[in-house]
Amino acid sequence: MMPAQVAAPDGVLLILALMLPSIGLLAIFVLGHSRPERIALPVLAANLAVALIVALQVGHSGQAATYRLGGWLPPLGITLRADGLSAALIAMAALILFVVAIYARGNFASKAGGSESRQPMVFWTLLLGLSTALNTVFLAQDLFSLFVALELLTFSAVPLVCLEGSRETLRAALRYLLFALAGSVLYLIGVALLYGAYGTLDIASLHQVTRADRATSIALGLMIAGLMAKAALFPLHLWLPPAHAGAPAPASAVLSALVVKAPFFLILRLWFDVAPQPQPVIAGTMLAALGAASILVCSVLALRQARLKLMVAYSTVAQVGYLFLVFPLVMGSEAAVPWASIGWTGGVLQLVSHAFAKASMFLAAGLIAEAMGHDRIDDLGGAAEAVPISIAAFALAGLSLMGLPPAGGFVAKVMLLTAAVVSANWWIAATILAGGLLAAGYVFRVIGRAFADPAGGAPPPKAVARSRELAVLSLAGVALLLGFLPLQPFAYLGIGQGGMP
Amino acid sequence: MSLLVDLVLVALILMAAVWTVLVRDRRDAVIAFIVLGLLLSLVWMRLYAVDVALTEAAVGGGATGLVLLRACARLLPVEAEGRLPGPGTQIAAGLLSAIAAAGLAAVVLSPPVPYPSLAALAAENIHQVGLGNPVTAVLLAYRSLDTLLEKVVLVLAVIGVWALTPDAFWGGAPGSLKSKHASGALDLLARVLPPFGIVVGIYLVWNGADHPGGTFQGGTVLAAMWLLMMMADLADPPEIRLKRLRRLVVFGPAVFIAAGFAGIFMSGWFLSYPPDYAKPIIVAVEAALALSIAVILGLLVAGPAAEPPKR
Amino acid sequence: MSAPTLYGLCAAALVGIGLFGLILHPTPLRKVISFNLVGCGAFLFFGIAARRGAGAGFAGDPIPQALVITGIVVAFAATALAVALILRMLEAGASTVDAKPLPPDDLSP
Amino acid sequence: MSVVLDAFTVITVTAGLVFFLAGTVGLLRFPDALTRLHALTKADNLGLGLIVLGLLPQCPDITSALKLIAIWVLVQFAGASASQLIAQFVRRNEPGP
Amino acid sequence: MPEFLYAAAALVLLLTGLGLMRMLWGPSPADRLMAAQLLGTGGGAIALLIAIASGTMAIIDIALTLALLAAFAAVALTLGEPGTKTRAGEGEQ
Repeated sequence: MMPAQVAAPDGVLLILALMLPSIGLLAIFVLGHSRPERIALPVLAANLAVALIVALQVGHSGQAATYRLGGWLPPLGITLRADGLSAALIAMAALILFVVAIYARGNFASKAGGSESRQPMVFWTLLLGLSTALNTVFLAQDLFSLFVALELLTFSAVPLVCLEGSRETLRAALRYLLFALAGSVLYLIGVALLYGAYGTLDIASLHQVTRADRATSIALGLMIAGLMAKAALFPLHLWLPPAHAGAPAPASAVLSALVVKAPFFLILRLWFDVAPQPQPVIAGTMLAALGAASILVCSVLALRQARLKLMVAYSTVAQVGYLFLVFPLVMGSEAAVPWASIGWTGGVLQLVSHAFAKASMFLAAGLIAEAMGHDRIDDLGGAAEAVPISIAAFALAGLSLMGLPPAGGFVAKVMLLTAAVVSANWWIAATILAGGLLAAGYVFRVIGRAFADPAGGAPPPKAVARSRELAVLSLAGVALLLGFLPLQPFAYLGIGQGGMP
Repeated sequence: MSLLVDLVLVALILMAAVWTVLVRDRRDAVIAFIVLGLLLSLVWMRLYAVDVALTEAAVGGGATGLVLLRACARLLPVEAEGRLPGPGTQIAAGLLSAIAAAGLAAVVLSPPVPYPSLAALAAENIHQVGLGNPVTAVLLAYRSLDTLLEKVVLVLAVIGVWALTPDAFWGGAPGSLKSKHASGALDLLARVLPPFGIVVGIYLVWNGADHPGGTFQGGTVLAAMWLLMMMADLADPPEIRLKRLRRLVVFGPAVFIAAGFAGIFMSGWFLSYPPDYAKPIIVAVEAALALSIAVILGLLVAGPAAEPPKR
Repeated sequence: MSAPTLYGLCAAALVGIGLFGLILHPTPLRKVISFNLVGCGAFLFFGIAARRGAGAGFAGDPIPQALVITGIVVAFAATALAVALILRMLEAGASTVDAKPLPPDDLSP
Repeated sequence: MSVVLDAFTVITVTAGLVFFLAGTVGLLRFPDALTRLHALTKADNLGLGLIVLGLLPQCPDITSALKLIAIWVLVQFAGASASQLIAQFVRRNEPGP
Repeated sequence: MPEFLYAAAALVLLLTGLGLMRMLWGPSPADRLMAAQLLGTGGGAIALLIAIASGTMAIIDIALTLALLAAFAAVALTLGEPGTKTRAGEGEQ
């Protein structure tokens, strides 16, 4: 099997998306440099450029970009593929990682001339590790490569949680690792069963051949269960709040905004691209019910948190819950293909807008904690004066979580709501509305406290760098801009879906 | 008659597995798990997956066992064994696990006919990479991306383990692996075995191109020899700041990535090899990887730095 | 019964036993060991797929064999990381490592 | 010729099996750890030695035969060292017999 | 001849299994240390018998690896011994 076609330039970019961050992390590791951010920032900038070019090319050509590793055709070889959805998501991930990196210079910039120190070295290498992992998750077309990508994600994310090294963060990291490993191994069993049933792991090939039989259902059931643990879907969410709240702010931002989205993205791929259609209604309803439980339970828990970062972390579980509402909504829609339905589009938009909003929120929470010296919500009085831009960003991002106009979360939630009403899933509609109200409760609680007078005897707030505040605001701004998208399925996200070229 | 071997083997494995989970003492559980690993390598042999059998023997019997035993030695005085949950939870856990096992067993009992396989496709193309061992062809050619990314996983694992170093010790050496009790037998073993082991390790890597064996198997054997020398106090765990050490860790992945990009220029695709030079390139990449794997596995077992760097 | 089927049933049992241990044991080291048991079961499923797919002059389909080798490596790395975390946690002074939920005020900002 | 070699194999391997059996009986019956260790190392190594000896005529090529011998030497050496280590362990951890 | 060798392999496996059971149940930790040792020799013998019986010479390499690492496992096991107290809880130096 000689290479059957000449490598298209856009295809090579997919390789760069995987390899650039890997090379960057190896370089930081081997150079033992005292200033690792000097390698990481340019690499992440290049990664952003690559992702944007891929996204533009996909939009321009109206076709998915593909690359066959080593020229080997599936099912023997592995294919990378950027369809509209993947291209949008790698661009999203690259942008958030880049902005977080700019912000993180304030946390993990090392002094000139010093020797290598632990936290900067670990943070910057693992941030690049996350970049490789996310790009692989979004681009790989092979179920086993996706397993390796999930492991890349786990190995990059877990040490970030306990970067600080306190007992509690170590414990949170360990619990995260155990959940992630259990999830991986369930996924792996599913991969083995699918290979045994079909003799291929290529998603496009599987799409053609999957049957609705016992082996396939058990395989997909195990894989989805494993991914649910990684995506922190209720009741497998226990690991997430302490892990995301214990990590340093830039790490929390990436974990909440991007890392939990990767397993959800894979569930989406399994559900729409691998599983035999149509899916059993009961399975979709069960996922949505767990999503609804996540929204309600964790929103209430978020309301009751005393610490800002824990509140934001619980809000992540709730907001990820929205994503799982998609499955019955798509089944109930009359659109010919899932990606032409507003339920599917609303879910994707929720994924993207939550990513920007939550990244902004965690970074803002980090700045607020730096300025005030603590993150107790009740004692945040005076924060609005001390870090006005961060509070503004927090509020703007909060709009997205609540689903108020003009935020991106508004469009997403309205689309989900409409889909729920159209398909007569009234309980889903009610959950979406209740989740919005609860989110309003926990966001306004913070904003309200921030505008209160400072408590007597509190130490004066410390100043934080304006550039970092602007980075936070820019992410909230993107979340807001997404709100100006029209309320309809986007042709872009449909590019290359469903095994089409 | 050969089925008799299989039946006995399965019975022993199930016994070791139940023992691993149910035995009270932590260290006994680890030992039972090591026994299970060795038995599994016999299973892989019965399944004619010799490459996997070698890997399982090296990792299950060697590396994983050592990591877990070290942990036991350090945990025993500190951590209580922990209390098992109440009977309700136990029954629920048992039921859930039994359902999962029953479902999987049902899948096993109804295999598709004919059984799907990529063996024919792998055989058809193997001449293009000039290798005799189809498993190596999969690892280094057909599915080389997985192998490459797995090496990145290993480097990340090293960083993750090192990340657990207390700040004051950053750059220093991992805690000594040496046995608390000096022993002439251990000393002798650690002097005589490594030369054997290094020969076997290199043989496995070299042999892997055409016969069962390969980078990972060879690398693990090399790592085991290094660890043996560390345990006998013939070698010290290296300081993690050492540039030389880090170059060794990165060497294999770097060569692999470089070969990948070279492929774009030589034959059009990332990680493709020009047919005439495929075998030498692959063997070179394998040798580099084996070296890095040996160092990485040793470092993963040695753990985070436990003393400040020496001046 | 053919050998692959026998080992397939063995794999199913290993997964069940490992899952039971994963849920049953409160201490992380035992959970890690149980995770490895489930992993062994998962690998064996690839193994029977390989053996049943024998053909073209190979005693087994090489693709699943290669996947298992990658899987074993990754599982080892995961075990090493988990063990390092457990030990570090003890050094940091945790008296017990039971996975109890954290009290909300236990986290410093 | 081949019949003679086959007979040699059967006899030697059977003798090896007897030593394995003896070793196992010793393991099951001997009263304390040190004597059990004795049973284990002596019987098993002799058993393996005889099996290797019996298999040598069946090897299709000289490399395999050499490997077989190497394995036996390795097990002899490693087994001796390991049983030393275990014996030291026994002495440290158990009040003397 | 293969039939005989397979039978021999099964017998060695059975004996090794019996020995293993003894080790796992055995009263002292030292018994468990011997388990790995036993599998090194027993496993090696089984691998060799099957290699010749099935004509798969590559299996000899498994025996080689097992033999090499059996000693390694024994060292690791003595390393895993608790340095400060025995299982019975009495002090030990």
